[in-house]
Amino acid sequence: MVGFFVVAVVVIVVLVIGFTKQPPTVDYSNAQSGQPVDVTLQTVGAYGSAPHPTWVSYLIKDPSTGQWVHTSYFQVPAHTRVNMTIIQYDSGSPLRNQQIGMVTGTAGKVALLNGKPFHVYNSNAGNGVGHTFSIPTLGINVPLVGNNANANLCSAAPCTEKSPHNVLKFSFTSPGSGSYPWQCFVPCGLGFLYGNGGPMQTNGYMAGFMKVVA
Amino acid sequence: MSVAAEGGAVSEGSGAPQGTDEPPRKEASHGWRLFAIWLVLSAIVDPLYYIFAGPHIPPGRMSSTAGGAVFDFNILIVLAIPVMIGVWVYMAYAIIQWRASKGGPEPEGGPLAANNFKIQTSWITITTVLVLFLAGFGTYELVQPEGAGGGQGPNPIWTPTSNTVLPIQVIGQQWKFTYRYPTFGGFETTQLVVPQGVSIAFHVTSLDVIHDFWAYQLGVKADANPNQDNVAFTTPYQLGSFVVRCDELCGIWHGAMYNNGAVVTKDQFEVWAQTTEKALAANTKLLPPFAYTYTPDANGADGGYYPDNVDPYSKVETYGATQPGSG
Amino acid sequence: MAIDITETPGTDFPGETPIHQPAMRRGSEWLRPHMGWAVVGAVVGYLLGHWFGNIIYGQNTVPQNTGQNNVAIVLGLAFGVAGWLAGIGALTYPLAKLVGREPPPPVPETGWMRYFRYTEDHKVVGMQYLIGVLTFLFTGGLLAMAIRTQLLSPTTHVFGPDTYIAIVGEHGTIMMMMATSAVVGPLGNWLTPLMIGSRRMAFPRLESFSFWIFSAGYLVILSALAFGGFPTGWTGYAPLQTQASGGMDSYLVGFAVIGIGMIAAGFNLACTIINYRAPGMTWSRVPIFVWAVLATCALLTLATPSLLAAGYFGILDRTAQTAFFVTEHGGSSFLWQNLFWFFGHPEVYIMALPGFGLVMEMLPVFTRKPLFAYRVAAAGMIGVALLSFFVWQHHLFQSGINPDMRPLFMLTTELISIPTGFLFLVTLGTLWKAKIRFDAPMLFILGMMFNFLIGGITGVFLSDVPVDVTVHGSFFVMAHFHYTIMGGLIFALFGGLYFYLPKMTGKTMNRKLSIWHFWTFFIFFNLTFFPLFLVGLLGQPRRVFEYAPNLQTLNDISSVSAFLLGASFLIFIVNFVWSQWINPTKSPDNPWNSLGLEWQTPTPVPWYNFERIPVVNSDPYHYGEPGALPVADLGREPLVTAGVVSKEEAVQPGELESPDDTDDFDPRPPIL
Amino acid sequence: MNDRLAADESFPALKETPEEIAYELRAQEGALWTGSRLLIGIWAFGAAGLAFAYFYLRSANNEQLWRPDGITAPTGLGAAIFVTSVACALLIAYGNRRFRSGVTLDWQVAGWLTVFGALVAVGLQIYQLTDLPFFPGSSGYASCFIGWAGFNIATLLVGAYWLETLLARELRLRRAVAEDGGAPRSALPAARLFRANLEGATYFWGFIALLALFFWALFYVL
Repeated sequence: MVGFFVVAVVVIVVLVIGFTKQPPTVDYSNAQSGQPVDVTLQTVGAYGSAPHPTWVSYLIKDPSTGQWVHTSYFQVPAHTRVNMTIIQYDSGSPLRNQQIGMVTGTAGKVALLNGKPFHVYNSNAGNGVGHTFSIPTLGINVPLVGNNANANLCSAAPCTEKSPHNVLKFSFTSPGSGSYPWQCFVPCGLGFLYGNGGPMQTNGYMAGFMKVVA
Repeated sequence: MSVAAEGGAVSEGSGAPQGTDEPPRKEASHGWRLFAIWLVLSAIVDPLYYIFAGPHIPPGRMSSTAGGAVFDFNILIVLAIPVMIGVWVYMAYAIIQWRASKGGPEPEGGPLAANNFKIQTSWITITTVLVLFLAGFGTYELVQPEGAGGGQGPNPIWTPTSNTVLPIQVIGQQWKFTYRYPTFGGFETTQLVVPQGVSIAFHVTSLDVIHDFWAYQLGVKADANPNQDNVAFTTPYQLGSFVVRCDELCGIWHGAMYNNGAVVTKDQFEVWAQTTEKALAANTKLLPPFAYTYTPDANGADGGYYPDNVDPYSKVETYGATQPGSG
Repeated sequence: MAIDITETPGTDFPGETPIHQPAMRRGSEWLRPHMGWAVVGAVVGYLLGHWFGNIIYGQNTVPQNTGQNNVAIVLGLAFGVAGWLAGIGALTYPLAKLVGREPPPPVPETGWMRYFRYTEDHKVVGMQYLIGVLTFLFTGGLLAMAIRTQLLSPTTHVFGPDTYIAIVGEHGTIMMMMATSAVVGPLGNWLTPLMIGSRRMAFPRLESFSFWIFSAGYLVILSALAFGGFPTGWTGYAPLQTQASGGMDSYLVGFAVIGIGMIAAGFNLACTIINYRAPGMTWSRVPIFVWAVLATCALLTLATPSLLAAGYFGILDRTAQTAFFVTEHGGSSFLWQNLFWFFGHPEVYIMALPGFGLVMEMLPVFTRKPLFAYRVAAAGMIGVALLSFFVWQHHLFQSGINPDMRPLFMLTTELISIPTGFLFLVTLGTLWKAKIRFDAPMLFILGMMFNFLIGGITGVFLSDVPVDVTVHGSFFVMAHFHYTIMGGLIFALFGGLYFYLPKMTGKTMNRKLSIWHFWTFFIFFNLTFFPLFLVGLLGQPRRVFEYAPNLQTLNDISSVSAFLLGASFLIFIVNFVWSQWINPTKSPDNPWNSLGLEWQTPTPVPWYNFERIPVVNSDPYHYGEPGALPVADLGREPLVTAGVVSKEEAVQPGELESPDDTDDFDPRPPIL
Repeated sequence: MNDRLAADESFPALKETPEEIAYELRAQEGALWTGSRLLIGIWAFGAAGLAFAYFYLRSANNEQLWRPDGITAPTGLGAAIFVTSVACALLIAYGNRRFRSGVTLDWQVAGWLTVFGALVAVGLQIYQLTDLPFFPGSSGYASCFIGWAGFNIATLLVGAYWLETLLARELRLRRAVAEDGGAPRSALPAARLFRANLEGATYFWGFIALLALFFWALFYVL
């Protein structure tokens, strides 16, 4: 009897710990107030190691150590200009819905692709779009233009700038404090129906939160 | 369960003649007392509800269909209140009056206590009448305001009487809604703006799994199915903003799949639509031509749920361009 | 009756025949099949299936790309279930049958180990089901509290959104699986033979099978968490289902496994009720609970195949890459919805009807009055069972199919409230001028009536298409079905447990704790779920991890009450453990002074239930009738004298001699 | 759990009267009758799910992908499976007639042939699955066909298993009932239940034949 209860309690505790486990948060909110915050992300076509080596993933650069962290949670201060840099190491394809080929919600409604501003990207031309960085509640959407699929692409995170990549830069002003879901809208879950399973539906890969703190 | 009260009341009302071989005096009193309590309470609570709570029932009266739903809801509540009062009053009465600790006579068994034909038939009759009335009333309310705002599939049978219907396409996708305005060049946007006083046909469809377009204050709800045009009608009456939510579980971001829409005057709408059409022109020409359904691509951006050498795709255009992985 | 007492040969009761029996080859207690071996079998089976799945499918592109092999998971789970059944010994006889063996003569199991075995005693199976159902219930309850924890705040996330929908799906599925067996499993199996005056079930092995596959279903559905959960909720809508990760396989296999168990349980109970009624137990004397079980069995056996078909298609879509539910490959996303709800709506009544039956069964005992309108009640439950096959599309009012059918389905849905309303005709009629004793079961009955009224009436709102446009898929629906299932079925279950546990275990439950349990349960149940009607009406969809900030107060009331509701369950557990094990009080044979046949047995009930097969005189509701006959002649009178069995038909003692002593053939009727 | 829950097991042994044995025997026969019909009902509802999928997808014909180019599964194999199933059902029906007239040997031969035939049909069905001209996910027809193949295999295996257990049991019963007129005639309980069981199995085989006919028409003819 007692043993049964002990086992039950242990199982429940383990489950609760397992359930409440979320990806780590990379903290950008320690910057001096009023100063813009520089956030750096990268995308990789295949994370390369367990538990899901074949899944695409975002990684976030820890500002204090300069290390790439496998997570999709980052924290920025409220009402501050956020300068995003996303290094795209993945290939691209035509979009299912070209509507997300448009840059919205960023400063000037543009993003810089390797330094060149653009507003609408034709995903049917060139290398297509690999992912998007989107915060739907803030109306932010930036297509991450893909690399040539035939190039020698990076296949294990974290990627270094030696691999082919595109750099996208854009800025927006962070809203009031809260927790804002951000995600990729390109169905990049390889092998899942509609491409929206797996990494697209798992925190820490292609979905996460931008936490804004006052 | 619907008509417990009426039936309950009748069972009390006609409870009097049940024990004809007994002195009927005391028999009758329970029934009539219950009936009186029920009548008085219902007569008080029903009008109170209708006058004070009725006008404030969500989702309000922003559109024809929302108004219809609220009216229907109120009628149902007005019918439900006496039923519930009836059952609860009866139960409370039984608990107080017929509890064992109060002593009292032993209950009577026998066929009369087990089977009172009159009460049974009146119960069945009353519930049946009420249910048939509700079904008839519900049908009328469904047919009357253009299908009550529910999704009616590709060939709607209850359509608005007005000649000018503004079509707006709602495209559900994991995990957001986008809207196309076919009468304005088919631009696609994440903003939903609708004009006041114009009948609107929402053509709801999906690019992947099932979603559900729920324009809450407009009283519109229609599933977004892949490859299916699901039409729902409404006519907005009041200006203001409304909430759009996804109402069918569609994966991780189901709870975050919402945005706000706005009802504006007709003139404002024209201005908004034409400006947006211009602003989005560059992107609009990259979109596939407007159609009521688009064939989603079962494969993702980089191919594969179904193997590439299977080729059912070639017969139809998928939304966007042909995916490289899908042959 | 093939059960023979090998231990007591040669008793010289007239007519009792000592027969030759092959010596029982009983090994050590621990080597015979029991739950431990089942666990071993399940693990071995899972590993074997997984390995096999990887061999045959591992090189396919889908597992290569996703890193996840659905075939291996499905085969692993299927083999695991088979291993579980083999370990418990469920497959021994079906295999022995292949060489024509008669079943081994069962020896009544004794001792606590029998609760971990594959037994043929319906009372043991009933107790197993009770523990099983409570395990499901408490697991689902903990998950429910996890959900309410997340919804304490509109924007702060205790769980990530992916974990949250996994929890939601797990809670829904576990609870739905539990609820299909909540009353029929423990009480239906335990009581039915006693109520109809039978010594046994028609197919006792099938009955035991239904429990052990039910328990395997628990492990399968829990395994979903190990594979990352499933994102579809308990309805499993495709094509989201086809897209989902490995947890979805657990859902599909789990529902299939539970479905097989449901069919087996319903099949056995239906055959038992139809054929094993004691002499004199005519259809108009059958206890109302048995009618409820019979109506439920019709649904269990005939609606569940539709679920199995749907699940089978789902598994094929996920493993063989067929396209039943994928529109652009010639399938249809509506197909799952239709098949699932064709099962799903009768399933709602699989849950509701036994609750009705139980309430109506217990009520006369506490009112000391005959059951009012017995025939209407029985006809009503059959009517509900029939009509429930014709209402499924009311779940699809906004889905965009068959708009022209909507008035029809609105009508059938509202029509079903007529027979459902008979519950109130019966209960209110029975309360009329009664002498009500407020013991714990009676409190639960009244609580059930209170809750089910709200649940039922809101059901009418949902059936009305214009109102449904607003409330469909919102928390309003959620509150509605919690009022009917939890407020109805679970209240009836606890009432039934307080009522029948003294008979089932021979120990009375503590009265004070029972009444505390009722009041906390009733109050916090209503405080938890009533606000959710408003939350739904104010526009909160189901299964969301975020909601509008203005709904926080209502959600918080609900959440806090939910935790207290959880605490109320703890009172039950404390009461159960205290009254059954720590400080047991022996119960008299008939503590409630009931007329029911099941109460006329000694406590604890002998494994053969009745010393003589009873001859039934009347229905068990003749309260308040001083001169009424006892419900049954508990049978000193031989059946021949009662005119039930002709002399010619009765097997003569001589016939039972085995013609050949060397054969291990038992000439008596075998247990099927 | 501890022992107190199950403490009292000191009941008098069960002493059945012959009348009670007879009464329960009748109940058992009845349960077999009810059960075999109910099983057919259960199986029919499962098949109805498949038929519903067939007609639903056929009438929806999404993307004109119900059955592109009128392609079917290999018809020769399909016909062979269908003919084998129906022949088995006819054979066992004939065997059962012979059994009722007291000729157990004919029934045994017909029965074992039926079991063999069912296994052959299962084998053919599996072979056909490896030899399909379409990918499972390529059309509605393809999906339904895969579904039917699996369902058919399950049905045939259940029918074969049921019949096999009866055949084996009859062999084992044979000595015991020999003096009493053999399995077809004996009044012994085991023989009576055996006959009730056999009657159910025969009905089930008739049902298998109907299913085979119905789905053969759906998948190869229509």
